[in-house]
Amino acid sequence: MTVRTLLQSVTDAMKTEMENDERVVVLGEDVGRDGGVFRATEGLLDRFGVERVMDTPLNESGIIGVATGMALYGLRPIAEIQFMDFIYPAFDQIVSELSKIRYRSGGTYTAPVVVRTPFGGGIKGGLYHSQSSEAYFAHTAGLKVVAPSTPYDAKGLLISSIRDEDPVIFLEPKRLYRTVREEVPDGAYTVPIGKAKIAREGKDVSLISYGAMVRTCLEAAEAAAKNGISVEVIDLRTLSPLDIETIISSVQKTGRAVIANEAPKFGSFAAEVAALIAEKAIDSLGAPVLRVSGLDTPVTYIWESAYIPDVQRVLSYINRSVSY
Amino acid sequence: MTVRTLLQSVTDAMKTEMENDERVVVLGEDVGRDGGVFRATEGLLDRFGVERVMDTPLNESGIIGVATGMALYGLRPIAEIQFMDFIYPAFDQIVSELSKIRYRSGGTYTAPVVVRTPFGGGIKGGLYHSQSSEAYFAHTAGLKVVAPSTPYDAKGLLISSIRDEDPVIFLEPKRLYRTVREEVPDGAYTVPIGKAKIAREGKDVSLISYGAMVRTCLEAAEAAAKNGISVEVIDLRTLSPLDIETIISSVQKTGRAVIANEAPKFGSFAAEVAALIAEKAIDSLGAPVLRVSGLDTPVTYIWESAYIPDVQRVLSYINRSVSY
Amino acid sequence: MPDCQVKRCLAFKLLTVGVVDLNETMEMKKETGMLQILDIDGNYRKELEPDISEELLLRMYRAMATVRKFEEISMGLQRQGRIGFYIGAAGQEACSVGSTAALHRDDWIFPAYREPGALLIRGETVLQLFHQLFGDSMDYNRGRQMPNHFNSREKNVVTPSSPIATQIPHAVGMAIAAKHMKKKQIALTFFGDGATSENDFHSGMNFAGVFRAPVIFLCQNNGYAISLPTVRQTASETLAQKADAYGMPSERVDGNDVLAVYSATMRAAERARKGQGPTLIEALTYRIGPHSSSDDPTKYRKNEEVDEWRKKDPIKRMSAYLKRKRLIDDESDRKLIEDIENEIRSSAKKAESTPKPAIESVFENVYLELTWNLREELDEAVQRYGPGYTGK
Amino acid sequence: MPDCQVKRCLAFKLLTVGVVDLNETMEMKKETGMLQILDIDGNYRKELEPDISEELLLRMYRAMATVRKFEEISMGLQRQGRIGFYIGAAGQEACSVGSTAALHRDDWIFPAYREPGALLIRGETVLQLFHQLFGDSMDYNRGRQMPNHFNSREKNVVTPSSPIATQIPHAVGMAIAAKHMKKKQIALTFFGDGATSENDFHSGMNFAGVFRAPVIFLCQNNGYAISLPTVRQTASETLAQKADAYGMPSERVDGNDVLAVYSATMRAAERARKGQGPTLIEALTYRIGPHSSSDDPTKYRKNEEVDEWRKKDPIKRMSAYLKRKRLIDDESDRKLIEDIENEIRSSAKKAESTPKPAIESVFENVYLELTWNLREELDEAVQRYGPGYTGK
Ligand SMILES: Cc1ncc(C[n+]2csc(CCOP(=O)(O)OP(=O)(O)O)c2C)c(N)n1
Ligand SMILES: Cc1ncc(C[n+]2csc(CCOP(=O)(O)OP(=O)(O)O)c2C)c(N)n1
Ligand SMILES: [Mg+2]
Ligand SMILES: [Mg+2]
Repeated sequence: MTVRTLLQSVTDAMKTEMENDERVVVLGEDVGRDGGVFRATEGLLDRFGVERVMDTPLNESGIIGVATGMALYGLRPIAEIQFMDFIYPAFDQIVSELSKIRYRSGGTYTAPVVVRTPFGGGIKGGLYHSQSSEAYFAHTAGLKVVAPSTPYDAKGLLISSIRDEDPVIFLEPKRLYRTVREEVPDGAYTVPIGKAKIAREGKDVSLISYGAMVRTCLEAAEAAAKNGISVEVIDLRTLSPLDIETIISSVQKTGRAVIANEAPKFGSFAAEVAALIAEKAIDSLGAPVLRVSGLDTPVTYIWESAYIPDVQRVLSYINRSVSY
Repeated sequence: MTVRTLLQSVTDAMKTEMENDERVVVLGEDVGRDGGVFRATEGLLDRFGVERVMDTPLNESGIIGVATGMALYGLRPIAEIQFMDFIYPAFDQIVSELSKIRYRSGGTYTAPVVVRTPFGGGIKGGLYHSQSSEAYFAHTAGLKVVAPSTPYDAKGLLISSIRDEDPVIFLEPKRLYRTVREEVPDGAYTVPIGKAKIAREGKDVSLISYGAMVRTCLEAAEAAAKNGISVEVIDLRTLSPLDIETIISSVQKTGRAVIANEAPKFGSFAAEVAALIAEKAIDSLGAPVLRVSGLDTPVTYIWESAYIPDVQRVLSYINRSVSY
Repeated sequence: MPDCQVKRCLAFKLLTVGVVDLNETMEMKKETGMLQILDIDGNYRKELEPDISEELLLRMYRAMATVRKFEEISMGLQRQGRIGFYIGAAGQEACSVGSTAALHRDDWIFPAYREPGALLIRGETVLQLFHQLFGDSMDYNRGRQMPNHFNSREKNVVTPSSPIATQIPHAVGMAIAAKHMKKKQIALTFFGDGATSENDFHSGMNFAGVFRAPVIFLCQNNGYAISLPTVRQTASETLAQKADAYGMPSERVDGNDVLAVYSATMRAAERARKGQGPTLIEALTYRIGPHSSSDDPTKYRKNEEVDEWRKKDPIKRMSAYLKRKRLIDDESDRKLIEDIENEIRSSAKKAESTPKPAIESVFENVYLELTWNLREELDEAVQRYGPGYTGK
Repeated sequence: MPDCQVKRCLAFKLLTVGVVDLNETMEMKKETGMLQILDIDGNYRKELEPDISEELLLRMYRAMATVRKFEEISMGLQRQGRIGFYIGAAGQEACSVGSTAALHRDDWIFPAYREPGALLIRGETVLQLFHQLFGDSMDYNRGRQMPNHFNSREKNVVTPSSPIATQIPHAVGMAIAAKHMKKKQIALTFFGDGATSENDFHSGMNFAGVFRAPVIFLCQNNGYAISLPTVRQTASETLAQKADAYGMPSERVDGNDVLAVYSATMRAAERARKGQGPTLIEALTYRIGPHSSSDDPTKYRKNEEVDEWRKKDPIKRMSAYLKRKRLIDDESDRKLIEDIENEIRSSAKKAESTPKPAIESVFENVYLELTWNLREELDEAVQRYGPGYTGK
C-alpha cells in the first residue's frame, strides 16, 4: 500500500501493466520525455524505452488510428489525448472505426485500445480545457466509457480497461488529479468495469454522479445530513455499460433521484440516467427526477465557478427533491 | 403551389434563397455537376454558376472549416455532408469552432452556416449510410438542430435555417426523400425553428418523434385508433432549441409518453425528452416514460428491418404504455 | 523558390478565378513520369520485366479476369434486385492484383472497396466473396456491411469500412506494431485519389514518415472521386509528389500495367523490409464503370474519355503479354473465361440460397459480451421474430 | 524517383529503427535555403532590403519591444496569481510584426496564441490586451477565453481558439469569400510547426490550392510543439516543402529577421492580390521562454540551445539595424523601452481593476437569442448571485 494521488494511480496502473504485459504500449503528444502535460506518463519512457512510450506528432486522429492498427496486430495501446477538448479531430477514428471494427468484421478483428483523457473543469481552462463530453462516447455502441473518482478506483479500473477486449474511453477527472489521495495497493488489482459503487448510503434521495462531481456530491451529502436529510451517493464509475441495477434499486429505496454532472445539461449523460429511472422506477418516484449539471453554454473562463455545480448548487437540488 | 417530394422541397428552398440573397452559396462533395449523390443540388450549378455552387475536395473538415470562414466574412454558406455517417471528420470544426465562435468572441464574430445532411436508415445502407447521430449535435451548445418530416416543413425550415443568425445542423430524413409528396408553396416562406407540431391530436398517449419516424408514428397511431387508443403524435421538427411547451402540455393532457426515434437507444436524443418529462411532468405521468428506438448496435446491413422501429414495434410500445 | 518546386505546381491556367469550369477540367492529370513496362499492345520492356513465375503470372491473370466477370455478373444481380448494391473495379484490376502478388502471404492488406483482386490472388474463393455480397450467414462480416466490403482474417485482409481513408492510419499502426514485435511483416493499404484529400491520409502518411513504418501506400488514381476529377481534388500536379511532404519516397506507375505495379510494389516492399520505411505508389488507372450501382457517370464525364481508357485495358494487356510469352493461347483463354464464369454463376447461386444470419447475431460482436441493454433488446427481438429467425 | 525529390527526403540517418532516441534529435532541422536579409549583428543585404517607411520601421520596432516587455510583466503577474495563465512569444516577435506590417490594414488575420504583435502593429492598445488577459468586462471575448486569445473585430483579427490549426481553413474560407465578393482583401493565418501535422493544415492547404484562395499561410517553426522537436513532428526536411503537395509555392525565411519576414509576406500578398493564389511561408524562429506558464522546458531541451538562439534575438537585430540607419540611438532606445514599460504597468493596473463581466453575460452569445433552457439557467444563477453580480 502506498498513499497515491489519482494522477499517481493512473501512472502506476500503466507501469504495472507494462511490466506485466509486453504488448502494452503508450502513445500520445508529449508522453515521452515530457511525461505528459499533466505528468501522467512520467517515468515511463526511462523505464520502458522509446519503442513502448511513443511521442507522436500533433494529430489526434493519427494517434487513435495508429493505436487501432497496433491493436489489430495484437498490441494493447494506451493512447493519451492531452485534453478531452482535443479529442474531436479523432472523433471519426473513434466512432467510425475503433468502436465498430469488432462488429463490422463479424468479430474477426478487434481493437482493444484504451483512450485516456483528462476531462472536466476546475483548472480555469476556459472553453477548451474544461469539457465533459462523455455523452458523445456513451451514446456510441461498441465503446466502453469509464470515469473513476478515487485513486483506488482509477488504478483498478485502468488496469481492467487495459485488459478489456473492447475499446475503452477512460476519463480522468483532472481536478481530482492531485487533490485526492488515499492508500492504493502496489502491484496489479482490478476494479470491474460496469459496476457502480455506493459511495455513501442514505435513504431519502439518490444522488447519482461520476468523475469529479462525486466529491462535490459527497460534500453536499455531508451538509445535507446536518439538516437531517439522508443522501445516498452513487458513484457510477462506468457510464457504459451502465450499472442499471444499482441505480434502480437505490431509487426504489429512496423514491427520489438527483443526477449530478458537469456536462452541459441538455442531452448530457444525466439525461440517459434520468430516462432509465423514468422508464424502470416510475412507481417508486415521489418527486421529479432532477439534474444538476453544467450550463448549456461553453465553459466560461472567468465564470467557471458558475458553470460547474458546487456544493451549494447540489444542495439546492437535493432540497428541491426532498421538499417536493 | 406545386406537388413536391421532400427532396424537391430541399432543392427548392436552396434555389429560392439563392435567388433572394446573393450571399447564399452551396458547397460540398459532388454538389455541382453531379447535383449531389441524392440530387438535392440538381440544377443549382447551371443556374448559379461555379462561384456559388462549389464542388469541394473530399474532406469534410475542410468543407465545414471553409464554410465557417466564408460565413465569418458575411456569406451564407450551405454545406452539404454526403451522409451523416461522414460528418465525423468535421466534428472538431463543428463542435469546437462553428458552435463556439459567437460565444468565444463575445459576439463579435458569428458563423451562420447551414450544414445539410441526410440521416437515418431505410436505404439498406448498412452501418455507414444509415446513422442517426443527432444526439451529438443536440448536446452541443451553440448549434441548432432541425429535422423536418414533410416537404412543406423541409422547405420552410430550410429557409429559416439559411436566414438564421446561428449555425444549424439540418437533418434530412433520407428515406422520406422521395416517398412523401405534398403541395408546397412556390417562392419563399418560413416555418419557425424551435416549434414542434401536433401531427395528430389524441388523448391517451403522447407519441413524440422527429424525422422519418414521424411517418411510422402516424401509421402506428392510425392502427392504434382501430383498437380505440387515441394517440397524440408530436413532430418535434427542431431538436435544439426544443419546443418544451408543446411536449409538456401534451403529456399533461395524456398522462403518458412514448418517444420514438431510430438512433441507438442508449444516450440518444430520446433520453433528453424523457428526462425533461420526468422533470417537468412527473405528476401527470400514469405510466413509465418509454422509448422505442434503434438498437444499441451499429446498423446492420442485412437486419435493418430489425433495427429501425417499424409500425408494429411502435404499436407494441403504445400498448405497453396505455395498458400499464 | 527551388526550381523543381515551381515546375511541380499545377499549371494554373486550368483554373479560372476561384472555381473551375468543369468543362475545362474533365481531363485527368497528365501521365508524366509514369513507369510503364507493358504497353497497350502487350509489348514489354524486357530490361524492366519483373521476375514472376509462370504459375504466378497465370494466377494473376485469372484473378484479374475473375474480378471483371464477377463484376459483370454482380451488377446484373444488382439490377435484378438480388443484391442491394455493387461498387466495381473494372479497369483497375491490375492495381490490386499486381501489388498484392508482390507481397508475402502474411503481409497485411488494408483495402478500400475496389480490391476483390487482392483477396482472389491470395486464394479467396468467389463463393466467399458472394457470401459478403449477399450478407449471408457464411459472410465473415456476418451480414453487417454493404456489398464490396470484403474481409478475411484468414487471408490477412483487414475489414474495410465505408468512410474514405480511415484505413490508412490502421495500416501504419499495424506496420509499426509488427516492427515492435520484430516481425518481418509489412502492411499495404489501398485508397483512391479522392482519399488523398482526407485527413487520415495526412495522419497516416505523417506518422509513417516519422516512425519509418514498413508500409506501402497504394493510391489508385482513377481520375475521379465520384464526380470530381482529380484536378479539382488537389492543385498538385501528381499525387506521388505528396510523399515529399512526409519525407517519403514515391513512385508513379501505369496502374493498368500489372508488371509495373508488381515491380514498384516489390521495390517498396524490399525497402520496407530493410527498415527503410514507407513508400507512396501512385498508380494511374481508370474505372470503366460507374462509381457504384447508384451512380450515373454520364453526368460528369464524356463517353470518349471512357473509350480512350478502354483501349488501355489491363486485362487485355495481360492477356496479350501471356500470349506473347506463350503461356496462354486464344483457346485456353476462352476456356479460362468460361471456367471463371461457371464458377461465378454457381457460387452466386450457392450464396443466394445460404440462410441469412439469425436475428440473435444482430446483438453480438458489439462487445465481446452482451451488455444488459443489448440483452433487453435481443429478448424483445427474439420474442417478436422467434429464436433463430433468419428472415423469410 | 525524380532527383529533386530524393534530395528533399529527410536524411534518414537521424532516425533509428522505428522510433527515435530523443537525445539525438534535440536539435532543430537545418536552416537550409533560408532567406536572411538582416544578420545577427544588424548587417543587412542592401539589395534585398524592403522599402519600408521610417515611420513604419519605428512602429514595428515598438510593437516588437512591447511584445517582449508585455510578456515579461505578464509572466510576473501570472506568478503572482493575478492572471491565470500566460503563453508567450518572446523570440518570435519578428514573425507576427514583420508579416502583419506587410499587409493592408483591412486584410484579415487568423492568429494562434503567439501573435500579440499582429494586434499591436495594427494599433491595438496594450490596455485592450490586458482586458483579454484579465477577462474583464472590457475584453472583446467577454472573459470567456484563457489568456492570449486576442481577438479584435475592429482590427480585422479573428477570434482564435485553443485547438491547434482549426483557424487555417477559416482563413481559406474568408479569402475565398472575399474573392467571391470581388474584394481585394486577403487573409493571413499564423500557426506553428506542430500545427502542420494537424488535419486542418491539410484541409486548409488543399482547399486553398484548389480554389486558388488569396491566403498566406505563415508557419512559425519554433522548433518545438510543447516538448516535441520538429524532427519528430515530420520526416520532411523542411516545412516549406509541404506546399508542394498542394500545388502551392513556398518560401523559407529567417523568422528572427523582421525584414525577411516582411519581404516574403509582401511577395506572397502581391501574388494573392494578383489572383495567383496562396503561399506557404516557413519562418524559422525559436521561443526563448517555456511553452506556457505551465511548462518546464528543461525537461526537453538544453540550455545551450536556448543560449545559441538568444544570440539571434530579433529585437536586438532590429535595434542594431535602426541604429545603423540612425533612426534611433542608445538614448532614444532606452527612453522607448521605459515608455513601453510605463504604458504596460499602468494598463495592467487599469485592467485589473476593471469589473468582471456580470453573471448574466455567461448566458449570452451562445445564440443570438436566449433559448428557454438558457433562460432557466440564467434565472437560477441570478437568483443565487443577484442581478448584475460581477464576482467578489
Ligand atoms: C468520409 C467520407 N466522405 C464521403 C464519402 C462518400 N464517398 C464514397 S466513395 C467517394 C469517392 C472516393 O473517391 P476516391 O478516393 O478517388 O476512390 P474511388 O471511388 O475513385 O476508387 C465518396 C466521396 C465517404 N464514403 N466517406
Ligand atoms: C487539437 C489540439 N491538440 C493538442 C493541443 C495541446 N497543445 C497546445 S499547444 C501545442 C503545441 C503546438 O505546437 P506548435 O504548433 O509548434 O506551436 P507553438 O506552441 O510552438 O507555437 C499542443 C500540443 C491543442 N491545443 N489542440
Ligand atoms: Mg478515384
Ligand atoms: Mg512550435
